[in-house]
Amino acid sequence: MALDVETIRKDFPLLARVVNGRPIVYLDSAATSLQPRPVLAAMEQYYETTHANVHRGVYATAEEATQRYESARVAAGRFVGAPDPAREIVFTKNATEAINLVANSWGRANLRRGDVVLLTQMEHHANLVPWLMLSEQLGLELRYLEVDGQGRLDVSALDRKLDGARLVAVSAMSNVLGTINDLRPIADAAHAAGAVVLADGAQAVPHLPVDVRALGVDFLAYSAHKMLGPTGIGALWGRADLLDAMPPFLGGGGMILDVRLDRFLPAESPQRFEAGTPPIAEAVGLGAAVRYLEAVGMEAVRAHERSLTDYALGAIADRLGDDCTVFGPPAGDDRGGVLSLAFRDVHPHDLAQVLDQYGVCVRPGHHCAKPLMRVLGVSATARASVGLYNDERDIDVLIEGLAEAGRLFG
Amino acid sequence: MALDVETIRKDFPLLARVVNGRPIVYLDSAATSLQPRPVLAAMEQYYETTHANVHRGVYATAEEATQRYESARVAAGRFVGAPDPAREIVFTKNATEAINLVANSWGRANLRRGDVVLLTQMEHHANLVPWLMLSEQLGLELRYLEVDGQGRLDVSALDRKLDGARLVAVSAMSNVLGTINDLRPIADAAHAAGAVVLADGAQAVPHLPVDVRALGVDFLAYSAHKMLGPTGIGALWGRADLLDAMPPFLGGGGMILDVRLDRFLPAESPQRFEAGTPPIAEAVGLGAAVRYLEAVGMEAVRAHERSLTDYALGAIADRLGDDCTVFGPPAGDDRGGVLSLAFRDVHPHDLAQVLDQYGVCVRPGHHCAKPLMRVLGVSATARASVGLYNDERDIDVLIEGLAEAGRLFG
Amino acid sequence: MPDLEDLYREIILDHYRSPRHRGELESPPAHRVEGFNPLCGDEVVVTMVVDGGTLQDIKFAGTGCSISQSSASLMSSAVKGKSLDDVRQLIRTFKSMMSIHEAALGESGPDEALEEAAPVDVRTIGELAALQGVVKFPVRIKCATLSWNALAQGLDELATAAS
Amino acid sequence: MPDLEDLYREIILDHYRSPRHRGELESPPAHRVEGFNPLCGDEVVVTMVVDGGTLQDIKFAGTGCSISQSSASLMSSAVKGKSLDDVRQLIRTFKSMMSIHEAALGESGPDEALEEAAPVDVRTIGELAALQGVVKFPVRIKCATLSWNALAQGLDELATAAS
Ligand SMILES: Cc1ncc(COP(=O)(O)O)c(C=O)c1O
Ligand SMILES: Cc1ncc(COP(=O)(O)O)c(C=O)c1O
Repeated sequence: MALDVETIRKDFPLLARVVNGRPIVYLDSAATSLQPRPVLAAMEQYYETTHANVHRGVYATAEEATQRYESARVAAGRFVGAPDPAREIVFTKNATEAINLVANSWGRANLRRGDVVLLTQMEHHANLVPWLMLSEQLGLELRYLEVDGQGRLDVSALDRKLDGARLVAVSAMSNVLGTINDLRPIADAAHAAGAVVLADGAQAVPHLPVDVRALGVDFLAYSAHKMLGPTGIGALWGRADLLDAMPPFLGGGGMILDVRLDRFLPAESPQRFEAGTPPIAEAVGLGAAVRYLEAVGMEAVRAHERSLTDYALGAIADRLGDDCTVFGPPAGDDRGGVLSLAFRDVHPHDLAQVLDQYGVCVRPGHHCAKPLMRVLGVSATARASVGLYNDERDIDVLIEGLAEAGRLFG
Repeated sequence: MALDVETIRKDFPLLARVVNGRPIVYLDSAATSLQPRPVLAAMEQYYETTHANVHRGVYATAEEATQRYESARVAAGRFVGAPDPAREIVFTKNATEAINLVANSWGRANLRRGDVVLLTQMEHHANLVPWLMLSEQLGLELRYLEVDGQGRLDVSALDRKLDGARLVAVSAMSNVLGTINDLRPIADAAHAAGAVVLADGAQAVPHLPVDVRALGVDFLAYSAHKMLGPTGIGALWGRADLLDAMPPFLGGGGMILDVRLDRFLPAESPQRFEAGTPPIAEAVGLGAAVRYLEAVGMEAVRAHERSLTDYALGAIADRLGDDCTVFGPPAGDDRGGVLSLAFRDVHPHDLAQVLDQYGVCVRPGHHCAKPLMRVLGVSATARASVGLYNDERDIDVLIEGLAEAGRLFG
Repeated sequence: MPDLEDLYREIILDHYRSPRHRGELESPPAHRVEGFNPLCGDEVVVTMVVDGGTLQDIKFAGTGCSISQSSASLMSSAVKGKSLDDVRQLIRTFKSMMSIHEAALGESGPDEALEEAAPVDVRTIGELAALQGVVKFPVRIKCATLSWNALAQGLDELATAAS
Repeated sequence: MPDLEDLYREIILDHYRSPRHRGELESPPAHRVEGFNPLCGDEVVVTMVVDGGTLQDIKFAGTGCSISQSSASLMSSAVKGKSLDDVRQLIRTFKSMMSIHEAALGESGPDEALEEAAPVDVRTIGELAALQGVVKFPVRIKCATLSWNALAQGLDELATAAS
């Protein structure tokens, strides 16, 4: 079931934009995706007909708003194969907050001085800094799986590194290398060693079929804005028994059973972790994004993006030869559509600036993965990343712009 | 400069809604406000033409998105009289997170076992639970200013209670009683006693002219969704020198200068406190809400809501007499448009259910202020609260519905 | 939109105005359970005496709306003196009548949800059938189930203590 | 939309391809400052020797784009051998040229911002004028100011240490 990219492109209003006299070529989906009309329409319709605060009103719109919010929770869980979505999905402001929630709530309750947390060299800062902060407070030992010369995780030392580990936190797909990590064996080994596993799904959930049971992980964090949804909302999926045993994270309205001047009683999960007015319209938008992706089919999304990645890797090698290096694994099953480029010694900032003249949106920088940059021996890359709305013409314009940058800085 | 409520009502699409065969009568603005078309249009236009992740792109839309996000920060600060908005406004997911940020970051860095935090009996759970949680961890002494028989803060014991206080956290306006607290003398006394002052502005900022310099506070928390803006975003204003000295709260992308596998260097404030992809479209919406409110004028908003409150207090007394009690101060300068009602011994849930038949949206419950409910000697109230789009007819329908509830449960 | 009369049936208003089994049994010997509805602040206290496999006595106290109060009153009347097996069966039946909507809060609206529900034989539950209309008002379901959850929790606690 | 030629003037490309004063002075005796551009990962190391109220020597190292590298090179050329007063004056002038846009990031667009700016007399800044075009590319301003901020920080640290 192939995906009809021409039809899909019509759903994304931003693709009609003209930049520097050229139609926009959006190749920055790893940073944030575009939003299709049905997602924008769902939110607008929510604000125009239904908006009310959730969970506490008996009037009609309050009840409808609650229902739409809770049904988005179910959709967000179903999308990642959660066994019991209504209980296991916590809405957060983004994937970053979801990971911080685990670090602060599960981490403080379960980790002690000297405990090992196993991370990897390819993690995004979102899955590094919370553990560095927690370690400062608790005195943990952070260990790292290394990245090999092809941009894959080196799991040869896994068992040794798991010795003493209480938690393994690893990305399901790298936002720099495009590497799709094989989490199942890591999770199985971690569980055998008595560790709990958190997957950073910020890149995987938008681009691959993801099933938490198949991955065998205990927590999964992801963001709506990378999967055709709005900004301002992310989700944490957690195994119900783990969530039920975790202390609250943020305090406030909606997360309590009772409050007195000297103590309080927290509510059940997931309410326990949702303090204050939640991102209601954003949940509605996320629900619509899930429905959009489900209608296209995540298998079809992956197949389309994979063939586009294959095309790009081939065309870059053919047309730019040794001038251009693409970091990460070669085309294949474990290669997602993120292309981190080096072009001769032209700095990524300058590459991106030249590409902007062609309407091409790529991102220069460390991509919130400074430790990985050091492993790759660069300070930054220029990253082009694809979404279901990209096609081969987009790749062609990218290559045209790179060649021009070569001439300018030659 | 009076406010033209007929014209304003046309800007709010949700007011066209019909509920149970009746035009909606929205009296729940203290829970969340409705959104005018210009706010929805600004967000939609952002998604359709400009959406990109902020701060890290050089291409045209990334630059525009960053500019729109940062200009919303300036607008959010200007609206509350921040001396240096670009440095002093931290975007959060809601007012609740803003208060949790102060508790976790400023609190952990500055509070020690036995330190006193002074709160009040009328605080929302958002300004209680974070301090209860922090106290569990640090061993603080929480003290409370009491609420007098008219629903005002009893400040007679202020100086005594300030003895040993390092922080005073107090609501600028009660979400239950409508009391507008006179924060200046409290802040002055707190400063004289060496304490820092946090104002919970969730109710005040949407309904009154608020100026942090005039209030004399050090932190101010508020939410966009109560001031005509979207869900999913709130703001913390903080004195620049305090923010600059505070450690990070959540860890992740965007809040660092450098990350290594064993340490990290946080960025400057406000970036230091904004981990992960921020609520970009929501910031754009908040900026549009500020512009809408500035165009109407907060003096005019307050004048309109005050006259509506006066009308409601008078009409309820006239038409329902002793059957109906309204908690909080009498009509006056320190009375905001929040009417917490008791009607004979009909339970607020039942009142709200009957009112729903009239299309009237009021909220029954403890309004996230359980300690205050105990002070008032009730388990719940039915709360009607006004916004700039309400008029006297709305109040008339409310009273009609209350009378009917009286007949049903008589 | 469902009608108010579906919610406020005469039996309900009657139990609300004249609640049966209101009060607190002395505890101990009675077993005491508190329940909260965090959404609205309602609190219920259920005290119960179990002896020889039978729920000998039960009372409820606390504050709440007409639905939570009448449900507690109807519950107490229905379970007092019954065998624990019968009580548990009644709890299950009642909760399934009430969970119709909760379970289906997923993607479908209330009406769809109602159709899908496993039918509850109302002849087995007597006056409790009056609470059926509550499912059309989803936020009120928590009011109706508050005291039932407290009762179920109490029976669980007693069973654990005995084992 | 401004043109790429505004950004990549010949002087800039020249200083990028053949940077002046690149390297690190031995430290100590030289004073050493690191600067980061957190947004893109660029890092600069500025080493400087101050003696008798004069910036006797300066070198820069690190990685960066054409703008940050050429700005560092242009800066080093412009300040080396100057009195500290002159250096500080130049830093102020350069930063005000660059902050034109940053300051106005508020509600107005870049063009408006340019009009409002206090004019910088480009005759006083020599080759540095080549960097003027950067203000039309707001995200690149941080590239241009990276080494200047490090220099300013270094002078402040030396002043504090001396006092
Ligand atoms: C006085 C007060 N403080 C804090 C809050 C919390 O605001 P939010 O739920 O948007 O975080 C509210 C509103 O619920 C409030 O009324
Ligand atoms: C792998 C990975 N993890 C985490 C994040 C953080 O996501 P967010 O910024 O939405 O919190 C990102 C995206 O920036 C990412 O690519």
